[in-house]
Amino acid sequence: MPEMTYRDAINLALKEEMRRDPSIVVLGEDVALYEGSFKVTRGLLAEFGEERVKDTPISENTIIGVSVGAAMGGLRPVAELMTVNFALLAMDQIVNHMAKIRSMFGGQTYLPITVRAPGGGGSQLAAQHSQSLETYFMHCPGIYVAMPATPADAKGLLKSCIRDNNPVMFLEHELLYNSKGEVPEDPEFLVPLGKAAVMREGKDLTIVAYSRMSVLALQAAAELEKDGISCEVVDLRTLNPLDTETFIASARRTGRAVVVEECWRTAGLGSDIAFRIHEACFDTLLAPVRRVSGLDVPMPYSRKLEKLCIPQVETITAAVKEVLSEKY
Amino acid sequence: MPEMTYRDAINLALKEEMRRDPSIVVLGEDVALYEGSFKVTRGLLAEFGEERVKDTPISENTIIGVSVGAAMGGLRPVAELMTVNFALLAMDQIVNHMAKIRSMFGGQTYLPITVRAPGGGGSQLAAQHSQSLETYFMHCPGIYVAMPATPADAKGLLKSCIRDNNPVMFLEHELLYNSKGEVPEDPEFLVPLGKAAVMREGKDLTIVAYSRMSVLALQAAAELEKDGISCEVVDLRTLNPLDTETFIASARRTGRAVVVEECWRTAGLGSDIAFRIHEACFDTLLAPVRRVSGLDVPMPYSRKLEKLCIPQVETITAAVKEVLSEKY
Amino acid sequence: MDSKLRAILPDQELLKLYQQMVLSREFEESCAEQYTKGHITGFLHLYSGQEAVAVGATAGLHKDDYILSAYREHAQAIVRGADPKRVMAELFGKATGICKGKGGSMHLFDPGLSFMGGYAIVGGQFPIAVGLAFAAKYRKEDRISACFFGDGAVNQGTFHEGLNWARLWNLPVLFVCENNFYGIGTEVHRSSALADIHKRACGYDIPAVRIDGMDVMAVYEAVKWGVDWVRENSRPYLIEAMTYRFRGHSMADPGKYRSAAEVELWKARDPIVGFAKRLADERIATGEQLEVIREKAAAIVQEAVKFAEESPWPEDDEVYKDIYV
Amino acid sequence: MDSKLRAILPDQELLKLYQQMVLSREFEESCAEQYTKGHITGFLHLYSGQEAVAVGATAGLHKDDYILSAYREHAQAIVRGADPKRVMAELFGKATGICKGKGGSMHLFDPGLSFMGGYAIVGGQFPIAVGLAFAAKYRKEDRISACFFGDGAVNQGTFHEGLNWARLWNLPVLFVCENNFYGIGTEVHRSSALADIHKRACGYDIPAVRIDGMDVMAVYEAVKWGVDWVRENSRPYLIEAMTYRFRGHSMADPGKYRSAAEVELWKARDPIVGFAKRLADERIATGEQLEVIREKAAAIVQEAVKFAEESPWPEDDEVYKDIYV
Ligand SMILES: Cc1ncc(C[n+]2csc(CCOP(=O)(O)OP(=O)(O)O)c2C)c(N)n1
Ligand SMILES: Cc1ncc(C[n+]2csc(CCOP(=O)(O)OP(=O)(O)O)c2C)c(N)n1
Ligand SMILES: [Mg+2]
Ligand SMILES: [Mg+2]
Repeated sequence: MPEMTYRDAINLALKEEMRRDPSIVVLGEDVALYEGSFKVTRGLLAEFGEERVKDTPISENTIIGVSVGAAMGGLRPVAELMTVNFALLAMDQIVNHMAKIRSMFGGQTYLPITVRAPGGGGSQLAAQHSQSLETYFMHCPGIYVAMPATPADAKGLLKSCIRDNNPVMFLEHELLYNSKGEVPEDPEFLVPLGKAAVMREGKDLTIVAYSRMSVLALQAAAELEKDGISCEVVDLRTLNPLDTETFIASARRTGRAVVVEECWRTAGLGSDIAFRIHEACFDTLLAPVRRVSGLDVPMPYSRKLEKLCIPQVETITAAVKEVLSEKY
Repeated sequence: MPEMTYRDAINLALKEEMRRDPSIVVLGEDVALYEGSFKVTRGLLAEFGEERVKDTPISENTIIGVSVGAAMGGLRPVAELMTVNFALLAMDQIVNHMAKIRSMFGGQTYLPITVRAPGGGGSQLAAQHSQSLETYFMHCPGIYVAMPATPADAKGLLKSCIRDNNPVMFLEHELLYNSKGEVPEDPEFLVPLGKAAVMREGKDLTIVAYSRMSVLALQAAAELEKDGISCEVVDLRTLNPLDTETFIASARRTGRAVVVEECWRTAGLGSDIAFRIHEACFDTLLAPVRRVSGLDVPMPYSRKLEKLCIPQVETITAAVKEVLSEKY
Repeated sequence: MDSKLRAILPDQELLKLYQQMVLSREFEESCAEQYTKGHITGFLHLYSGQEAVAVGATAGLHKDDYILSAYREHAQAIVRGADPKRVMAELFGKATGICKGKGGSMHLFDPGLSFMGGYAIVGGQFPIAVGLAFAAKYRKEDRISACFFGDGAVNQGTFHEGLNWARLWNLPVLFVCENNFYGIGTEVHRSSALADIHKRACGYDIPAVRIDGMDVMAVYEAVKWGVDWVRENSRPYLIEAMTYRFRGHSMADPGKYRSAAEVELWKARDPIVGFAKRLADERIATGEQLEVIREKAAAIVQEAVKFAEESPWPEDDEVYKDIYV
Repeated sequence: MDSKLRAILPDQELLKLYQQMVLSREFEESCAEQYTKGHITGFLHLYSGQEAVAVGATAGLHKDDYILSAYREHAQAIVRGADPKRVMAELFGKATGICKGKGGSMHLFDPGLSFMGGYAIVGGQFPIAVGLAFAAKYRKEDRISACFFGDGAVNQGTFHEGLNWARLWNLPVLFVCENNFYGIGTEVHRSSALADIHKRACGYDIPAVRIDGMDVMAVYEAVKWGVDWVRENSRPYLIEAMTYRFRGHSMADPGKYRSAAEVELWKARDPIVGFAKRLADERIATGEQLEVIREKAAAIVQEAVKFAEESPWPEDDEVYKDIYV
């Protein structure tokens, strides 16, 4: 299998799907001529032309709304929000429209839309450009949410999202774009929505994470192994549909769990994951589930402060050790 | 103490505060001449004039943005979003601006804004008009969230919100407007932000709820008493600041808890409440915390279906009985 | 405006316009009654008074042209061909409703009729209409997208973004503003800096016109012209139809912000009465013939109510259906 | 434009404008260097080439008039009076920064100077500027609100909503579009149906003018006139200043979407070089005197870098401060 970056894996998925299905169009701010702010859409304009690869005005709500209309009209739009922070300008079309149109119209239409949006913190982009908004999308019924952690999953999941007939928020992590991994060449390689991945098996404790946090969790697990601690790492891959079964089974086996989320802690999605473990493993848990989360603060610019706000490998290892030290 | 409706209690709070402080202005769609879509701002235009009570265009994002600017410029805006569903058009100004401006500018300004918004389901208003979006606001650091359940709290909390120097989302429940209760006349009667209310004491189980769900929880507790079940009902009153102490103390005492939320279940704020109980009462809980939540569906119009989507008194009593029946 | 009706359309077509306006009115007035009885719940926004716009415009559009509207859209749907029975059943929340009872009054939808929905978020339909036009153009279909909206809706960002986008991409969108002078209780000059809505199109290089929205023939002719122009040029066009709602904003609104004199003035311009007079004056139909049309319309509406009453409620398990594919 | 400089402003004021443009340029070019060294991180958007706008406009505004801008706002802040040392420290993320290192390059703010912020959400500043103008009017303060934005920002809904609102409430807002022809890599005619931004004001009954944004005196005079007009009439006004950024959109952008010829053409119109020539031609300053000004500016910037380098990082507990009052 060839190695490629997360960025290139997404790029390849886009190209493969566009080659396969002429009803796919890509639209967004600077996605065509400029080839994307993070260069994810490189080569698309050249290969598919301006009919199918379309620069848009800076009008996020309308980017989503046009995608909704285009989907109802028979296309498969893949919209890029330059970053997920700008999804806040489009919440009306995402939550009030994209997520509801199918059901409020009695199932008479469907919206095969993929909305790609990079996000996450760690690049000193300050409060308005460093958000992790996945809880907002996971909380909203009617849209799926995918958050790949590896290049292979990025490719396989994006292809599944594009082929799926439901609207999906496909959330990429800005700090993963340059990460590398093996990616299957088969153009029919797909990663199904709703299936978590056990990235690493272990017996002492289960770490549940997603996106970049899964990468950190793996690193933490490797660190912990040196201390003789064996962690299982479950990467959720999609937040909706959520593969509850896999992480519950794991937590049942290990008896202890740490949930890692990059988003704000209060009412963050990690509390739902933790709650499900509590609910399903009440009789077998050896210690309370612990959450490692982003701090409840607007992200400060200064790199010194920013680092404190985002879970780090050391935050995870410390949490794991604490959970393991608890005796009830 | 005089009895009055939740609507009138809010109206009175607005009038008392406006009389007290000339820097308070009220703005929103149809709040002046029409006296509010739910008639909450009745009499304001007549008493305070069009300088202070202002109808706006249907431009929700700008309603919040203008409030942000006005607050920076020395006013105390009280903005009404006609319903909380329209907050989705204003998420950019709420989350990217109102919540972040103070911290991203290093504390050099503050935003004494109160955003009033009615919400909740139960009136057959269908998918786009029946949402309970409190999780979105609770999840966002930098804004407070108040959700009163009773007329007295509605008055006392709103006055505290208006006097507070932080931006607050004050979320009213449409089905509570006509509910009645005793309300202190004292114009200095304030309910502090961040203090939950034990609405009813009990020893078998703790129900944690907010807004209309607290009212249902009280009714459920009364029903359950007939079966000899003694429930403590904790009304959160504000979701941020969150009075974790009160409900934890209660759950520690009773050993069992049910959390009731009207919002969607997946990644709903109730999971955070439940998680906090799990975390703090791991050694004393007799059964897993149970959540009673809105269904994970866009609200259907038909009253027959709608009823299934919103927690009812019977859903709560059933959940309580189930938790009490569990043996570990 | 002054040309003879027969010079514009054959008798049968003219009578069809009349029939559609009357049916719309009968339907809406019956809804009011059913709401009072508690059979229809939620928000109910009636179209009485504005019939000339939906009827004239639908006649001017091609059958496959997309139509999108807001929450005051019963007439739009019925005139397009939706079965009044299934529309009424929808308003009752019954399983036989046009959206299985899931949408209600504000969310009618019938893709078979290219009726692409009623939307309850003011301004929500703008980008969706633009997207449908884009899809049509991309797929080289001979259809345009007609987007109806109110005078209050033009101050939403989506109006601006949608107009700019439609012109930038040169998409076939016909924007139709139903200016009834009020957004709930706020008069148009109290919400718009420039109350002449059609003039707002200037900022996007989109041609626009203001027309009499109480005259079904004026609407028909303007829309027909607009539809041809949009088709030929594959570019957006905007029509502002001046009209009036005879009732409050919704059933909950007593409408006190309008003077009785103002309402009377407009009621004197009732589009149905005016058109009936012209039809009689130009001897296209006698008063009796028109009354027969009205009676038949009333019967259709009665039948619709009966159908809705007798229809079953949705099954409980519908709650989880139709969300994901 | 052709009138003699001295007829417009006294020598000292003219030289101050020159000094401010040069200081801005020196500051920005130094930022580029510090970014390359890794001292400045995150997004860095430089203003080189556009100096005439900030400098001319600030000179035309009254001292207490509010200024709001986007993320390309270093020069706006410094010209308004912000200490270059504290601005540079902010960019370094140091505790001595103008926002304690919490805002960074895109979020400078100094209420003491009525500099009400750099905003990183395109279009985010429109409603805030309107709200500040409302507060000023409500409190009967003699100040207006000046809102700077780019050509790309005009397609956000907030532009439309803000203009409508400002005119509807008759608020003293001066909208200043810095049209540098590009929003990142997208040329203005590829994002705007009507690329003449000032013409978009027609839809709101707001007067507007297009000016040469490479000529500091043209900007000064137009803004001064606009400020007077806005004050007198308590109504919004819009100025479109045609300008150009000499660098890429941000430090991450090599700017390949612009031809070398195009960039050269604009560099030949460098606002600093042009103004220097006029100052010399009209014998307001000699070349040597101007060079002294440049050297002093460079020294100020060097000092700022030194200050930033030597400043302490914020304490860890700052993370939880300044969120709530
Ligand atoms: C985004 C949003 N804001 C506010 C409302 C509440 N609302 C419903 S209808 C309406 C007035 C709309 O007026 P107009 O566009 O003129 O349409 P009309 O009712 O006159 O047909 C308002 C403010 C809404 N439904 N959606
Ligand atoms: C809401 C939002 N969408 C997209 C972006 C990404 N973005 C940053 S700057 C920019 C271009 C803005 O262009 P313009 O307004 O012309 O300003 P300029 O950079 O030319 O000064 C874009 C799209 C953003 N910051 N905010
Ligand atoms: Mg109207
Ligand atoms: Mg620009």
